[in-house]
Amino acid sequence: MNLETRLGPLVLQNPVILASGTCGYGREMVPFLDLDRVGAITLKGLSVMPWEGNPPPRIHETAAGVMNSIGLENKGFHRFVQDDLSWLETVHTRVIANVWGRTEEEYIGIARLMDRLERIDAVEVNVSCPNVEKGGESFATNCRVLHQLIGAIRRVVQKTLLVKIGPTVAELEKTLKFMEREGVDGLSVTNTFPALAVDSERQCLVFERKVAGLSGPAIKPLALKLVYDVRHLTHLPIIGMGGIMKTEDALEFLLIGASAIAVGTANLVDPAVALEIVPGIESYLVAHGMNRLDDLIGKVR
Amino acid sequence: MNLETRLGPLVLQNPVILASGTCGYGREMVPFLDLDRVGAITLKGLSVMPWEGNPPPRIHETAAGVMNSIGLENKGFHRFVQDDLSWLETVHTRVIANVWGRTEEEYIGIARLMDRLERIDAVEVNVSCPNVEKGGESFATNCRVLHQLIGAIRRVVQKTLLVKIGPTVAELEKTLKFMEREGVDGLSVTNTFPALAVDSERQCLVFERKVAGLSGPAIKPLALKLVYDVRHLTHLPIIGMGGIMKTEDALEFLLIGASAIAVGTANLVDPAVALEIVPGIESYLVAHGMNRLDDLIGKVR
Amino acid sequence: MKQTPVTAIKTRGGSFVELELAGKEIARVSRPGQFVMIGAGQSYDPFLKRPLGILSVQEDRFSLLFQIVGQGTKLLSQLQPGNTVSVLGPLGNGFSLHPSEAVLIAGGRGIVPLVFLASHFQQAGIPFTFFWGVKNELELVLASYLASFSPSCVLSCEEAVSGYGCGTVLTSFSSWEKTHPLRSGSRVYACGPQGMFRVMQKIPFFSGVPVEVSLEARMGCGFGVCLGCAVKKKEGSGYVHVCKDGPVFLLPEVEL
Amino acid sequence: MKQTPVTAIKTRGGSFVELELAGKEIARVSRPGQFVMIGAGQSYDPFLKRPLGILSVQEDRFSLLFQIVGQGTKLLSQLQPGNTVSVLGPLGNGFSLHPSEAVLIAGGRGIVPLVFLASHFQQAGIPFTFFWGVKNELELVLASYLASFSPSCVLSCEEAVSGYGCGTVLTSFSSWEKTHPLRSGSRVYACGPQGMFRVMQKIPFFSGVPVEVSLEARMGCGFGVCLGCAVKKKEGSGYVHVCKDGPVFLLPEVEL
Ligand SMILES: Cc1cc2nc3c(=O)[nH]c(=O)nc-3n(C[C@H](O)[C@H](O)[C@H](O)COP(=O)(O)OP(=O)(O)OC[C@H]3O[C@@H](n4cnc5c(N)ncnc54)[C@H](O)[C@@H]3O)c2cc1C
Ligand SMILES: Cc1cc2nc3c(=O)[nH]c(=O)nc-3n(C[C@H](O)[C@H](O)[C@H](O)COP(=O)(O)OP(=O)(O)OC[C@H]3O[C@@H](n4cnc5c(N)ncnc54)[C@H](O)[C@@H]3O)c2cc1C
Ligand SMILES: Cc1cc2nc3c(=O)[nH]c(=O)nc-3n(C[C@H](O)[C@H](O)[C@H](O)COP(=O)(O)O)c2cc1C
Ligand SMILES: Cc1cc2nc3c(=O)[nH]c(=O)nc-3n(C[C@H](O)[C@H](O)[C@H](O)COP(=O)(O)O)c2cc1C
Ligand code: FES
Ligand code: FES
Repeated sequence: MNLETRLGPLVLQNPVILASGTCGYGREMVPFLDLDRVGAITLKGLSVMPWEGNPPPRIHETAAGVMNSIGLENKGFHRFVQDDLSWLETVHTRVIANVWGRTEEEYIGIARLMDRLERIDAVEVNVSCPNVEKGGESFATNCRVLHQLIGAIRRVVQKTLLVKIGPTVAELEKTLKFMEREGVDGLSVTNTFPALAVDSERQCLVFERKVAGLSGPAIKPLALKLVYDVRHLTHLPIIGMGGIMKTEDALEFLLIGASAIAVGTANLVDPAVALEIVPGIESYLVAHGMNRLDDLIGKVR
Repeated sequence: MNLETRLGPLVLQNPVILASGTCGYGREMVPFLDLDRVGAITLKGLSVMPWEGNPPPRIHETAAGVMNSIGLENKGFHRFVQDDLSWLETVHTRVIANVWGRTEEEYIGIARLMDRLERIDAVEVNVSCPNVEKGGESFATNCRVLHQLIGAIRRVVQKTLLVKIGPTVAELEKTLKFMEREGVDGLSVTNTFPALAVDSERQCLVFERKVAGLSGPAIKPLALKLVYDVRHLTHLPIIGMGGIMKTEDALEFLLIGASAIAVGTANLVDPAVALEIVPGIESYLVAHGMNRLDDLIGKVR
Repeated sequence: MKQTPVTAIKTRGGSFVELELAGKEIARVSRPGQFVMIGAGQSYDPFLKRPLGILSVQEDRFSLLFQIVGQGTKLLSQLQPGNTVSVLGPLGNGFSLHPSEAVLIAGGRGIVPLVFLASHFQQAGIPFTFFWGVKNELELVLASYLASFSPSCVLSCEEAVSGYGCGTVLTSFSSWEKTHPLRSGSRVYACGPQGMFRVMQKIPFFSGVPVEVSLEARMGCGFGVCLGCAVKKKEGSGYVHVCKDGPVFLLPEVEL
Repeated sequence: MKQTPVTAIKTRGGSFVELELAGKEIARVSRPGQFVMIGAGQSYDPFLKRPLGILSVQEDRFSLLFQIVGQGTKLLSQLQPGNTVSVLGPLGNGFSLHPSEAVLIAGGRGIVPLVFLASHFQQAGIPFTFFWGVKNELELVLASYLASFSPSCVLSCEEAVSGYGCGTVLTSFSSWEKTHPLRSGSRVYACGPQGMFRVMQKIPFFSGVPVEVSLEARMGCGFGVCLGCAVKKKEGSGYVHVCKDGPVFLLPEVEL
């Protein structure tokens, strides 16, 4: 059975990826699953400098969902290289570096640094962070700023370049066309959904930053809609994600045209679940008389 | 204890409303709850002419949510008057008529008809329907069309006028300011979220119309965010809704500034739940030493 | 919402479960063909209640019989006496109860409302013949529900099983019908999979006699507010609603 | 994911439950101060697993002791022997195990990891004194867990209860400490509510001796990937993570 899939130049042995922020820098997952058997892992979002993230509480449960306000805490590029890189060289899975910055310059800086690391197979740009230079509004919500950012990053990244979008991307259609022209290799769809929670006992918002990102099964129907819309607006390959907990969920994304899928919040609850989904997809293909993953991808229009 | 609340000129004895499409024309609820004890009921969306709605399946369950593609099926104004009006005259609760049309003219037509019925206390305009004259795009997503529609309806409605918006309203801030100027009395926030489901066994989309509306607990964190955003953009009173299942959920919406709340999908599962929420809010006020609902509304900024 | 205690639960074969619930009111007013909406847990998974036909009523209890097919019925199958569930009902219309003679045609789990109906006919002294067909031997465990009607029953199994007619319930009905002319005022009552109803719509015999069918549909509420349970009307345009206008319809009314 | 069978479950008073689970591996490698993440059901409500400290280990089983405070612990309390749960662990670091002498200070359910630690000290022949304080009489049901250490235990209750020191665990410790100078190489181990730790940070005695505290925090994963369990560092900026860097920290390390 051929489970291989492609994201532009990047070939994955199977379409199951671990999503950024839910599998650390890979090593934390070792007690639970064999990293070499997933299609790829996506590292926790990294910036050039370490970033301490948001004050607690950072996690809040909702009905079939999780809200997080981690605030992109990370150890910074240099400590990542020190602590994790040589360990990552001992595994054979594909590694996608998720990167972000508070300014365009920071974005370009981290993208360039990652591009130079041999062990990194692709760079995934998280465009949903607040732009500190332009008043804190997210890069994703201002079309002009976003396009300039993506163009600039493409110029410094030789490796596979993925852009991770969410539900708040400005002028989706225009932005997708722009990314095609600039030579972006693929899209990760979707990041978390902006959401709010109120603590009625203490009469305050649950999160200090007010808004936090909703993920998990609650958002799956919304994520599927976004992937479906994006699929019909561009031919760029898509990593579909949002609430995938089991094989059937993954199949839904693949059927509507995602070339790969990522498991996020599900890893928190069951860090081995990706390794149930890989054979799950395989069994489905067998049961439906298909002999390659490509027969499945995009079968539902 | 004073649970009274106001939506512009409309005074409700308590803030718990039954949402449109989840309590029929009122009568269907009688076996389960005493309508006179809720703040108001909102009738299933009505148009001038009967409308047959979408082919089955019309309902699909998701994690902590329900997707529906009823397609606004309704018996039309005249059969409503024949079948239900005289019965509605026997109850004392406030009655909100939810209305829609496929053209601006149809909207104005139904709004005017409802405005003339003594038993109707307020008209709620559902602006999320496809505009058949303008290529089927939803009225809500085109700013100019939406503004013209609302202005025209305001001119024919003497009663309390509520506009029901959802997550896809075009240029939210501008539209809210426009509604203030036009003299809209209040907002219902939110309608369902556009979503997609795939049947992986049968390899097709679950719904013939592809996209369906997601409601229920899954959307509560997103609905709270929308209500919070709207609250900070306008002083118009808000009926908050989206995933309210129990008292604590209702309190979250009231705390961030909704003047009333509506129970929707929860009615399908437990049609008496509104009558648990009314005393639930009352107990909360007592426990927190408040003696009117107004002390609670908007306490969390 | 109000909770209803489970008074007994019995597994029937691998995939069927009979669930008995306390409920004086439901036991008192339910009529054959009606159903209840039942919730398996307090959690949101599954979110909606499930429609299940009423199998029988006792003094202050009533029974359901269901097949485990998904998450909802699985959770229901794990209930224990003493647990409680939330129930709405009885809902929907029922079968008409005063034919001069009746033919009952059930496929698989469609046996449920017809067992209730047959008990009524038995008590009321209305003559009836009960045809029941199953796909395979496994479903035959349900034959015990027909024991008390036994001389009036014709059982068939699509898989060859000794002692049972081989073929579908409709083939065994058709051969019976050739030698048993129905008297005037007779009615046919049917419950089973959609495929069975579709075949019935094509068999001329069923155009000549009133046929009441009990339909299934995905339901949101079960009591007429959500309009989720639409089934296309045969004549004209528009839909009927299984929970409110049904679940019992006349066979020619609905597009299947 | 792999399921772990429940081997025993006992209610302690109204709101505490001891849960024993099969698990050779966890029993073999767990150290006092470590915890497990445990999921109550296969459904999404609640969605996340819950962190619970390890109370004790036997040959091929281990025990947890928890207080019912919300939906997750409520569902756990309803488990029956034969049911299964999903468990990750043992997780986190543990207490240091080789002091010359130890003082254990537990508030309420903070007793859990310290009972495991005290058994270790008892076996290893390390002298210790176990201070345990509760808010009210109800929590005193847990006193049975201290029975085997009894001569070394000092119990107190904030509500007046005959036979118990009255006041907080810290008042009873403070009066004891005046007459019991600790030898060098001694360590203090504490687990309890945040308020208890905050008071300890202000009591000068605890600056003169190494104090290991076991913290609680809302957790997403429990194994270091989500960064949800952040607690502010005392010195400098940034956060430590309770699941990975803890749950055991030195008292001066963390901002409480
Ligand atoms: C009026 C009425 C009476 C019924 N009476 C009985 C009964 O007495 N005994 C019995 O075993 N079943 C009965 N059913 C069917 C029963 O409601 C479904 O089997 C049940 O809802 C499935 O729930 P689930 O969560 O286990 O399965 P799901 O996971 O929801 O679905 C599993 C499979 O069952 C199908 N299904 C789900 N819901 C329905 C439905 N409402 N109608 C038809 N197919 C459905 C799905 O398409 C899917 O293929 C009745 C249905 C109706 C509408
Ligand atoms: C390392 C660690 C070890 C623990 N060991 C034990 C133990 O041995 N015995 C025990 O009874 N409890 C222990 N706890 C606390 C336990 O995890 C929580 O009580 C539990 O998660 C509550 O879940 P719930 O669904 O019942 O309550 P929820 O509905 O989630 O919450 C109910 C209340 O508990 C608070 N709460 C929830 N989760 C936590 C948490 N992780 N930490 C602190 N407060 C929380 C909430 O703020 C809320 O006020 C431990 C926590 C940690 C982090
Ligand atoms: C705790 C947590 C941390 C996350 N951190 C990142 C991150 O650093 N960068 C990023 O692009 N996405 C991050 N995400 C988003 C996920 O990668 C994923 O896009 C999203 O959660 C939706 O998928 P899911 O529902 O399967 O989790 C994070 C999500 C969670 C829950
Ligand atoms: C079955 C169903 C039918 C609905 N019909 C209407 C309608 O006719 N008009 C309308 O404005 N909203 C309609 N809604 C939306 C609800 O009134 C409500 O805005 C939405 O479901 C969010 O609230 P909830 O999560 O509490 O259900 C419908 C919702 C459902 C589930
Ligand atoms: S199921 Fe809601 S109207 Fe029939
Ligand atoms: S709980 Fe996820 S990192 Fe600690």
